Amino acid sequence: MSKKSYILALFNDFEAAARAIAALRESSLKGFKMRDVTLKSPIDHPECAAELGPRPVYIQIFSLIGALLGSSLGFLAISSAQANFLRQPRGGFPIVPVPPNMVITYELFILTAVFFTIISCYVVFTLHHQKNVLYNAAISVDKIGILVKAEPEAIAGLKDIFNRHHALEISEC
Amino acid sequence: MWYPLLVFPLALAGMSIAEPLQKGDHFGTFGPHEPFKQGGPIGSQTPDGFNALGPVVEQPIEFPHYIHVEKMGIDCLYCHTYARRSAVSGIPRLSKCIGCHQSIESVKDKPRIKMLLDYWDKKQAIPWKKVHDEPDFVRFNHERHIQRFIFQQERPTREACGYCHGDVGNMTTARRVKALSMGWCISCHQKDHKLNAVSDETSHGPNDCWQCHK
Amino acid sequence: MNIHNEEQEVATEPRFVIKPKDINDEISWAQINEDVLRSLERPRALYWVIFFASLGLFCWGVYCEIYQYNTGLGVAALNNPQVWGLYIATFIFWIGMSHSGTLLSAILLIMHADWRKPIYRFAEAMTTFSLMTAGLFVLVHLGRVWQFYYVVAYPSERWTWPNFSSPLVWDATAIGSYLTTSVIFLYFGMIPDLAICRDKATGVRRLFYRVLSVGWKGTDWQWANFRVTYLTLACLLIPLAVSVHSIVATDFAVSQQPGWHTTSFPPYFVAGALYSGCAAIITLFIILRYTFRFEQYMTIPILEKLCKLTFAISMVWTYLNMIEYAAVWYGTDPVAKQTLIFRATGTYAGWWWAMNILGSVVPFTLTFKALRTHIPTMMVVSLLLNLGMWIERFMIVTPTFAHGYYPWTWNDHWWPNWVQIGIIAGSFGWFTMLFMLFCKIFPSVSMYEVKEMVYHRSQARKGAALLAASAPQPAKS
Amino acid sequence: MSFDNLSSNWSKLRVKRPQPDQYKDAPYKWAMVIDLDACTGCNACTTACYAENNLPVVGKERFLAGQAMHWLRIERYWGEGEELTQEFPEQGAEFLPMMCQQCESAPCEIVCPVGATHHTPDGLNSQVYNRCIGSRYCSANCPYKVRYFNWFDYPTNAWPSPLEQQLNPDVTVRSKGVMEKCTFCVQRLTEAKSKARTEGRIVNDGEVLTACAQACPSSAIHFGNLADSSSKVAKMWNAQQVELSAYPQKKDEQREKDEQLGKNEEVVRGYRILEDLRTYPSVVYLERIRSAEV
Amino acid sequence: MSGSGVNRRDFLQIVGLGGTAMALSACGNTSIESGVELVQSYVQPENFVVPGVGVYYASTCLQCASACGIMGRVREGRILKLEGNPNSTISGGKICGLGQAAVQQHYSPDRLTTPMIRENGSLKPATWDKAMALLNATLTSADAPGRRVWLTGPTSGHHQVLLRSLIDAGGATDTVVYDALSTAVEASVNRKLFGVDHPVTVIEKAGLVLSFGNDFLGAGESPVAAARQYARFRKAARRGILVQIEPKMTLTGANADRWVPIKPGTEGVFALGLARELLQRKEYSGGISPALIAAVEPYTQVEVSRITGVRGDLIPHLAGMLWEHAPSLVLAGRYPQGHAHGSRNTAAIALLNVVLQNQGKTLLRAADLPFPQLAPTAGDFKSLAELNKAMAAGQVRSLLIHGSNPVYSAPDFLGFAANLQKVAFKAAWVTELDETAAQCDLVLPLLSPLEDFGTHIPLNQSDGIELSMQQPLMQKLYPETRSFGDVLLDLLKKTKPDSYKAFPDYYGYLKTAIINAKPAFSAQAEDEAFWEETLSAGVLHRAAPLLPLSAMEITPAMIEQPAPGGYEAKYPFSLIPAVSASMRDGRPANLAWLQESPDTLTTVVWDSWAELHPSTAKAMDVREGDVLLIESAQGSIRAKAYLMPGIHPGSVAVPVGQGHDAYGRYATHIGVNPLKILDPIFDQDTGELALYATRVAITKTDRNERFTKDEGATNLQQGRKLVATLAADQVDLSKEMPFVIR
Repeated sequence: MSKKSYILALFNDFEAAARAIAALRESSLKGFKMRDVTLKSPIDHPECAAELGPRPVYIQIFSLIGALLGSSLGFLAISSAQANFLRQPRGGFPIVPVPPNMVITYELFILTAVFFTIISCYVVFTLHHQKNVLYNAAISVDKIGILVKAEPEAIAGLKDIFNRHHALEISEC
Repeated sequence: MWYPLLVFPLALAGMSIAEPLQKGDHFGTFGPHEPFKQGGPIGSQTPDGFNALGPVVEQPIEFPHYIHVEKMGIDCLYCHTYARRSAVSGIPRLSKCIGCHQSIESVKDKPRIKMLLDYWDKKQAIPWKKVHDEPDFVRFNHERHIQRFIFQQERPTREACGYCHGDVGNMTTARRVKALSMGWCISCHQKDHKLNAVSDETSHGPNDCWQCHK
Repeated sequence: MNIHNEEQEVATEPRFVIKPKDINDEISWAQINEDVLRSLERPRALYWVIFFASLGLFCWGVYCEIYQYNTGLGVAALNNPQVWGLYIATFIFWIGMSHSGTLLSAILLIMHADWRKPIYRFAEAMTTFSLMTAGLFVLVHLGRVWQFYYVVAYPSERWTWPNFSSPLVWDATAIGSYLTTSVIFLYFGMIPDLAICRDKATGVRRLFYRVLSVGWKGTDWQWANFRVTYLTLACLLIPLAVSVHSIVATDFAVSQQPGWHTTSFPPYFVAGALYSGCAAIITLFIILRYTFRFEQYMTIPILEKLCKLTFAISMVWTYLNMIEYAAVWYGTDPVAKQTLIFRATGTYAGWWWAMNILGSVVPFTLTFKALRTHIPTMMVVSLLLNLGMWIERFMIVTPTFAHGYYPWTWNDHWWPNWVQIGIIAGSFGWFTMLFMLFCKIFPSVSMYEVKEMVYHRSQARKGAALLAASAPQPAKS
Repeated sequence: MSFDNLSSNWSKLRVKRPQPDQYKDAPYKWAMVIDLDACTGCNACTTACYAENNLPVVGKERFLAGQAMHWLRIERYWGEGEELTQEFPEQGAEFLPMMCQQCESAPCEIVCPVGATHHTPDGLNSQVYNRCIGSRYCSANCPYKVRYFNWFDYPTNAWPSPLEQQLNPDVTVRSKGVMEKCTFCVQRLTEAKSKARTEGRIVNDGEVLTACAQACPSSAIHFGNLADSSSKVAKMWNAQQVELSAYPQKKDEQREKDEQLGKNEEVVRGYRILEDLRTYPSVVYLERIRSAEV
Repeated sequence: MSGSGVNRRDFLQIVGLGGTAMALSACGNTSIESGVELVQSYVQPENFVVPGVGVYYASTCLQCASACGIMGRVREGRILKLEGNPNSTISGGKICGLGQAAVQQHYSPDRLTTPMIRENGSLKPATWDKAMALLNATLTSADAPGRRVWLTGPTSGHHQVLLRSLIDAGGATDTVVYDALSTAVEASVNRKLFGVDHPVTVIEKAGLVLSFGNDFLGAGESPVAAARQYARFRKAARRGILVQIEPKMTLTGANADRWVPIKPGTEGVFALGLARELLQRKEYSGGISPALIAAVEPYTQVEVSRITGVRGDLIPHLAGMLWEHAPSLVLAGRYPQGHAHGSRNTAAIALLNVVLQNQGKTLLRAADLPFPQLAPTAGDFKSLAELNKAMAAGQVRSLLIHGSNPVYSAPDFLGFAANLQKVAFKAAWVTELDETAAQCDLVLPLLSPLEDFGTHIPLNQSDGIELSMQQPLMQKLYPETRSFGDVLLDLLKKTKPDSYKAFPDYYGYLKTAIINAKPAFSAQAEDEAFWEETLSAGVLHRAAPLLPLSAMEITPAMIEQPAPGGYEAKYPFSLIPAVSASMRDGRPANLAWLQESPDTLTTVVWDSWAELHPSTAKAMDVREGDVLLIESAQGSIRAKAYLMPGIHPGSVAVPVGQGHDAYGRYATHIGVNPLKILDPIFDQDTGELALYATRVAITKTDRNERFTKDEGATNLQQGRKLVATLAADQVDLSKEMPFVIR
């Protein structure tokens, strides 16, 4: 498979971007898949992103795992620390008081959940991170960008579509 | 303030680390009843995993334990006689050294013996320095340990004393070769020890803080 | 595809119903970036003056602490039975402050109350810093602070563990988790803004921001995950925040002392925390609005909403306060009753009444629109409310020690001395210092969220217009 | 492995203290009886405590600041109720020697974050100085306020030479920042216990006394082993019908009933202070007696 | 150094300071100092000496005159703690706070370590040789004019013997025994009424003790012995009843079943009123002369209650109880003695014992000592006053002071300090520099009581004949300090070489003396063995039954009471210098433990105070802590007001013992000394100083200071059951576990 090239078009508002995306979907242009179209926006805009197709998110599964781990193992660890004969003798015997352990477990359950969440999210970010591809600082200000990964021969066609939808600026590499 | 993290993973780690220690044989790599070889000559490390070899302590007289113990085969308790009667083992009183040495003509002119007799003439106690020093909030009772391990379990004296003091019999002036740290004490207190030589009944050392802390 | 359908859909989308004009939706996104980033530029002289003032205050606190550390806690006029003094009181105060950020950010986020958007960032910062300050007090009040790690549960050579049944250990765990989580929450919410800074900044700062904004490009993937993660964190943070202050409350409620041994303490503390937190936000809101000229974003309507919220919470607090008194007064424990009477009539009576008035009466000023919208008044009121909350903590700790179970050790004339006060002043210096640094390094207003807000507002306006246009005309008769 | 321990002894680990006859099989349970009728308030016990336990003399300023370190204090009250309305205290003063009550369920124990204070097998409420981090939570939660904190570094300034030579080597000298309290002279107990152990017996009654009990000229303080039913203290506890792990005491309920019925039965004098907090103290006080004839 | 001493003294060496270093470095993070600390090691200890195990040595407590036997716990050669000596019939294994604190006197940081000689105005360290030379110079020059006086505190035992023989040998002209708080009045009254100075009072045998201000539990002559008796008295099958009548509540009063405040000085009147009531019954009036009966006639209930301010109906009530609870015991204490009519006051009280026929039952006579020369000599004030006169007249050439501090304790009107300057040569033997020593030309450092040998005879021989041994509990701390006995012996060797050269040192002398005393205790053991036994036992004891006591003829003159009142209005209050168990006459004021142990009734520490009755305070608008100016005709003192319900409204009490200007770091500049402003009022019959007769005026200054006291914000139990009180008829003590109280 030959080397893909990228094209990034900037639009003024979400309406324009949306139209452009629609046009891309309907166009019979060969050499790129809808999956390779990425929307870059300064704010979150689910409606517009939905045009590109499903964007599944798995973060919460990890949160759940973290929560379960924290609550179960936390309690066990603490209790066994207390139960172990030399750790916390009270009147010569160790004691495992349940309510205090529940309290600490509760904290651990949230903490681990948080850690798992944030770590998983970081992992996702790195997975989706495209190195040294087209980016425009204007995106972080007020412009909406559409990035397409396509066969080099499709570029011309794409550029044409974007221009038709009043793209402010088009850059490629 | 990040330590809540530690609780859970480290607790697990702790269990796994601690458990072997617990089972670990603190009579050294040899069985309890084999001749006790721990400590070894000065400079060697402790084989019990605590790696806590004490500093070399300059004593007023460089007392040669190996002569008295290895060569002469004198029992520890012959000189350190207070150990069986008191919390502190103390140091043999000067008159004890003299008791033998004034009658041993052969070594009278050895420099160390000269120093010894010197102190005796001056009726002055020898300022021995402490080698096995515990923190000052710790109460260690020699008497109990001697009673249990030498008189009840009938272990050889050198072995019993050696648990904590290493094989002083192979040293000149004594040197600390065991950690003598709390974990180290506990690791032994946790184990079941026979009540006496014959019975199979066992009991472990006290686990009450106030037994050792004062 | 036709625009019309989409707009119909947009117009009926529930998030786009018309909101009171709490922000100017004409303002352009570029303008927002510009305004906010201006706050990161080279500070004015006044900034340095205040900064070094607070730094000096902090150093004085450090000096007092060193003196106390070397000589022993006795120099802080602590004694038996007054073993805690102001340290613990102020500790609770700072913990309380920390609850505001979470409240505004997490709870309002879940409730889609998007007026939070211009103000939650500095609130979260406040959370983090006041938690760090509270942490200091735990250390300051320890007799052998160099041994504090004994509280940490780690498998030590000594085979010892902390006492898990002690509320202090719960505290340690809870506050630790809370600090960690709130730092994460603050940072994570900032990532898109950090990307903006990265794009604007140059040189070292650019590198700094690049590292922090983990390759944020604003792609739809990122946004999707970001949205979910942020929501999850918020959901986790709320119960945590509540648990933290309830646990701080158990420090007292679990103990047996008269005036502490009450089941209503945890909710009471949480309410008090949110209360003082909101008050503190109002204060900082006003300060930032002026220093960084954020009038555009920190608008009067938002301040009003804030005030209403504060008033609501103040009433909750008042209610719980009354509950506590009632529980003691009509309860069966004569000793607790004695202590309550001592609070109201004894040596500290003045403070007790001050607390009740500041906490329960002063907030009524928030009910008058005229006052609510009058910024100087609000400044004063918010400060008064915080003072009241501090006195509340003082009144929880001190009188119980002064009139405990054992009459022989009653000690009516206890008063802190310069060491304690110095350290407390230092803590305020420390907090101010951190906060000022934050404002200069990170955008104290969330740009992307304000953009969203503006966008939604304008969309709503358009949608409303369309709806009006497409509404069927009444038939002529 | 600890987890096995947890699973195998779960029920044992969940016992609630104090149990009714917790010390039935235990060799020791140290306890005290203080006869307020015999106590003359002469301060011999307090001084003995200073001498035995290396208590620092804090001096005038610190005493004024409420930082005194007396583990054992003698309180003086001027009676209650109608006596207070009299012009003169006609029945004399009321003295109360107050020291750590060694509670069976001690408020201080559960709250110590590092477990520096815990319950020993012989029912003492221990304080391990070098584990203490000085959070002072125990003192805050002690209803009797008998825990004393080292507000200053006394080892360096409380014993100008050669006074330090008097210090008891069996007792740690507490440095700044640690909590301390009456230990029932645990150093003496430990010594006696070791001795007895070596001789294969338990400590005899009267073989070991706390410093205060030993000094008390009018024998108001009695100390001994409650677990040994033949000991003086055990007998006194029985005679006073005080049950270690009971609240309310049966006899008190009886006494209340009698009072309601207006009966003036003969009563026993034993009571424990602030018993209604269910701290189950190990110290029984015997009520003061005053002749009704004069 | 005699032979058998060696081992022990060798043992008593301080071996290594491991212990101390240990104690001090304790409880830091960890203090493992291998090779730093020394280990304890001995040269040649006795067999029973085991390092780390405390050894107990018997000795005698010298903190007060009661000569309690004590045991010292010694470890590593250091004395750690004092306990009572079970062999002693006085202490019976118990000990008081004052006794405990003896250790602190021994280790006091302000001990005098070398002889001091005054050179051009100030005391300079010197050698013993120079010091002894000086002494000999004065003692041997018998021909020169002027008295050469020994001024000592109450003494007994062999010190006294040596001192006497020194005087016989012309080493000095006479001795003066001074006691600031003497009970000489009581002694003289007893002599007159019963023929003995110190009849033995058996509290435990009495059914009811009626005490007129006798603080036997607190600052009495033998508090520990008394407290032990008191315990038995309370625990008797029929619980003894204690009634205390006094102007200011003492520790004993605080323990009374009934405490009765009375106008200072009128105790005698009340006693006579009671006597009158009793004499109504023929069982009592039997042996009493009609003259006496006539003499008590005027003291009717009304009259008595008018004079004393005590409710009249108390008298018949008390009389009835005395009848029911016979045998009773009536005690006269310091308060009745301390007035111009002190003797008669006391006699009137003693009369009650006669009326109640207590002698032979609760009032007895101790067996005679086999060795009268050792018998204790009680001090008094009169002899000091005379000495003072002589000094003022310049008749005293040299003054040798031991165990007495008149410059502190003598009232200002004597001008003792000034007169002291008129004495050519003044020497003092002290362990710690005090006010008197500071004015002397020669100050000699003594061994502390815990380093010295000695013998002591208790004043109160309630249970057989007892001689209490004092022996060193540890090696002496300072090489330059010496035993008083050794000094006396050296002086004697100079004056009477032939009869004393046999003894190497005081130790040797004592040993011989004790061994000679063997027959008196009918001991069979070998000399050495006997000596060692005596040392280890700590006491020599011989059972000897108490002898009956016969009352002499009592004349009305003995008990005649003065007309009440007649005070000038300028000084409305009577001053009560309160003697406390721990501070006594101020000698223990340098002991930190005692300074910090709260005065039990006020819980005040490290200070003096002025006790006022709340009603008085209310009238004067005085609150606690207001600084009062207390003025007598002789001078004034300032003290904080303490509102004390247990005091007669007409009087103000200030504790004795504080207010030192030169007595070590713990005693100086604390509080005030009420003795200084006493009026020159003396008991008419004995010439003793009247301690409680001084009248003062009180003015409130505008200063108010907080009290340094243990008591909290409240005095009350606030509804908690802290101290509960039962009526005696509600309990049956016999049902309680019966145990023997030693």
